[in-house]
Amino acid sequence: MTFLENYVFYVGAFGLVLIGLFTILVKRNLIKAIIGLAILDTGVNLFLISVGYLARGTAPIYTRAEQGAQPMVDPVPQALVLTAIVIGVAVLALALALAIRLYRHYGTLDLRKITEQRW
Amino acid sequence: MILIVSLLVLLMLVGAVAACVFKDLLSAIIAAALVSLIAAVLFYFLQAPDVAMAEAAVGAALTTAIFVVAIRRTNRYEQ
Amino acid sequence: MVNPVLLIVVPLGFAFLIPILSLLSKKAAKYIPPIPLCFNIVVSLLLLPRALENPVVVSIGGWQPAFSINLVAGPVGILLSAVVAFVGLLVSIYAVDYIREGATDRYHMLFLLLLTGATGVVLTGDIFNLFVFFEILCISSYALVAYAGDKAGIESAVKYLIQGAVGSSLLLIGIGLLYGLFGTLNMADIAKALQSPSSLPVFVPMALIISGLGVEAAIFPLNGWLPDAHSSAPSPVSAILSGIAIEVGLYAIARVVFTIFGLSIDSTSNFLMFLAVLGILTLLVGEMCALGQNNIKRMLAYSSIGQMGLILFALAMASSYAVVGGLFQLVSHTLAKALLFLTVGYMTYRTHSLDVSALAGIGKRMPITSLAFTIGAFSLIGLPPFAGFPSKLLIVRAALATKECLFFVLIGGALLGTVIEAAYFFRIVQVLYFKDGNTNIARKQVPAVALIPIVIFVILIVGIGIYPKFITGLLSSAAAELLNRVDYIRNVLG
Amino acid sequence: MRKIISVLLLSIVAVGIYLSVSHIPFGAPKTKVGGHYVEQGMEETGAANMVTSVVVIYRGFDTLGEVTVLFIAAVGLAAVLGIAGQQGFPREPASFVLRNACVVIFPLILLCGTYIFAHGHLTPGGGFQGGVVIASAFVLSYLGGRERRISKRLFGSVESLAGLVFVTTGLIGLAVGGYFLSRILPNGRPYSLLSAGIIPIIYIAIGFKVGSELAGIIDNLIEETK
Repeated sequence: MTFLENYVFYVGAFGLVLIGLFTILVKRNLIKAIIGLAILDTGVNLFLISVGYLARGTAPIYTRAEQGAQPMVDPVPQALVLTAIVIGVAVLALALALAIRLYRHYGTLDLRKITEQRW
Repeated sequence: MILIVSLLVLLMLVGAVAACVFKDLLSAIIAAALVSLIAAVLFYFLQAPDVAMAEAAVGAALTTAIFVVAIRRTNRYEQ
Repeated sequence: MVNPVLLIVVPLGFAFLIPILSLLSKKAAKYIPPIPLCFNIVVSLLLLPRALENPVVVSIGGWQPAFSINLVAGPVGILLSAVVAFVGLLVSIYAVDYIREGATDRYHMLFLLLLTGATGVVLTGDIFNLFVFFEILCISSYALVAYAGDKAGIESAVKYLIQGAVGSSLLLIGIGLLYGLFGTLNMADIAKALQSPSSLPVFVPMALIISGLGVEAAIFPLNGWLPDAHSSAPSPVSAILSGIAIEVGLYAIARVVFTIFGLSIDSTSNFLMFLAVLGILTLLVGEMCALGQNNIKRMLAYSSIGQMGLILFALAMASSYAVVGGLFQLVSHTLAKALLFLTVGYMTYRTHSLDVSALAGIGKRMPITSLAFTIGAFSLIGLPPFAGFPSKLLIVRAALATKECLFFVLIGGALLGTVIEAAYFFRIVQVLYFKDGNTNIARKQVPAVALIPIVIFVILIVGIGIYPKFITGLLSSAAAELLNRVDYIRNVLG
Repeated sequence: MRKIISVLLLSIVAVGIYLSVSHIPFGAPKTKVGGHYVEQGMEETGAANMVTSVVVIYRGFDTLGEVTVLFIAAVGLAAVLGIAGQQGFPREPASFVLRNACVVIFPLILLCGTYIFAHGHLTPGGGFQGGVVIASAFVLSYLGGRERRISKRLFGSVESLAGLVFVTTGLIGLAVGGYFLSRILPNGRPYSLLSAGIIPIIYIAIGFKVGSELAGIIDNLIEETK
């Protein structure tokens, strides 16, 4: 049980990271690879937030009511993740635009069939 | 509490695997949206309401919308 | 009251201004980028005397360094930001005439933002801020590669984007691990808290960060995107990508390795040895592939990979002598490769083909451009009166001075690479001058706006080659700053 | 073959990460900077939401960079898709019910988005979240009134002006306080709407910028869906 308590968020986060990376490495369809990218981003964000968590902490927002002796979780990773989410959606939008354009040129999204450029 | 979280994490990972294996891209996108949505709930459990809000709005809604637009302009099925 | 933050913020402001200005006039956009870049050169020169004495450290928002983002404008930062602004200025002047198709204002915005990102990476003293500026640099390069919208451009942009995005995610995981271990994001603060770089929990984030940055810096197994992207982008973009973007990636690796993790050749040489071997491997792979190419831009792109390997090798030797050589090579490669891409841009524009054989006889038709190309190529090979000679000489001497068997072997590999480089560049020069080709190419020079930057690059390459002391002073203080971790921590944290 | 290599590679990554992560105990207090922000942040910035004060004040430069990334994506997307920047062509209208429902809901969602970014320093939420909500209102308006298009000129101008407001605020801080983005306005009374110095200004700028950029991105993607 303690293992679960200590690691469940890390397992979730890195599970997503690994599944995302696997999708990007193995799938040959471009949209699939971009979905993998989205999953990878989510995993990284979940990891960053888990790093900042404090056991029995509260959200880092002061309210008029007295806080009591409760500590607050670290606000820095949350700020970083807000930045990372927006960067992620920016990359995703650009990637999908490229996919649409690629489809217009080649009529397929299968990366194996798109081999104009070679080593 | 910990059991609920573990269950959610499990569901999220299943969703991610589903997003990886589905041949129908529309289903894969919905599975990816599910992953984002559960991640938003997990952010809330981790005392990060700001991030939960952003993830729910961006990951679950906006990203899904752009994906759907993109597959509508390309191809729905993975060959 | 000159503040390094102006170097980043002013180009950014101008980039935001372009959409409004282009509502007034469609033509205005192309004259905008040179203005902030000129400004950047002036600011860099004004900051230089202060930076040489002591790095200028400014924080954003006015808190103590560890509690807010800070910029560190030391000799390295100023040197590289000046190089970025200078090369950017010349390329943007060239682009005024070259870029004509499509929505040109978007091209100029992205171009300016790419340079802003590069300047930010060079100046920042905060690891997450480095990630953000790195993303600015990368995302604008993805968009610029695809800018022309042709088949090859889109395809290479897709490859570049996927690999680059995976690299950035790895970088972000590394940053997250570092934050978890040390509770801070300021590079100096992490460096202060980090005692032994070889222990395993620290090694993992280091490996992740280096492989993340290595994608952009085109280190050997991670460089599959580079030849496609650099060869199918429009020529001014190739010049900037080859001349600035990958160098900035390499600088970021050096900063992370030397400053944050404090690797030095005596304590934990294993990893640096590994990087040195990787560098030579990159060099040999790049040069071998370049030799077999018939597409001239692709050949230049592979040659960039080779040069990056050489610089990585020099930096990995980690002696002050070698790092001076590496930085010198970085500067001379930037000048030469930007020059080569700019000249090739107009040559291929005239011949309508990227094939080497199509260039036959161009030497008589476009004498100045061909001469400039030849000078750039000779500089890259490392022939005496040009800038590439003193830099390669420094690297060779530094390798011999280490008295390590491994480095002797590796420098042999580097010399072999140079021989291969000479082989393919001489082949092109021979095609240019001594082959009769298609005579229906108009006997027309490049337009004056494009000729000015080309001539300035030539003057600089020859000038530095004849009188290397012109920049070696600055380079040696830059190398000292890069290697001296204790001073960096003291300067930032006070 | 490809799968086997990938699995091997990923297992190496997984083991490495496990070794490092096991030194980062979950839920233990471990941060240096974060603690300082939590203790001093309220006094120093006047914002009740610490995430906001970190995003806008302590790490405001990151935020400027992030807004720039989104700007690049919007510009790059238009460049990649080769969109000329004129008004799009009209398309077939949606059904009566959908159309009128959207007309009613559209301003409400805009209001909600505005609330979120105006109260960013007091409650969860802020410029990005509010901006995304505003953008989602435009997604809805595409569903409802398909013939309606946003004016690209107007949105482009809003985007640039919001970016310029951010940069100018920072530069005024540099001129007055000696640091980029230094606090040029008083912190004010805690927990009130007009407090926390420059945070509301910057968050409003970010809200408009993110909203117009994301709406522009969606507009460009939907264009010519024939």
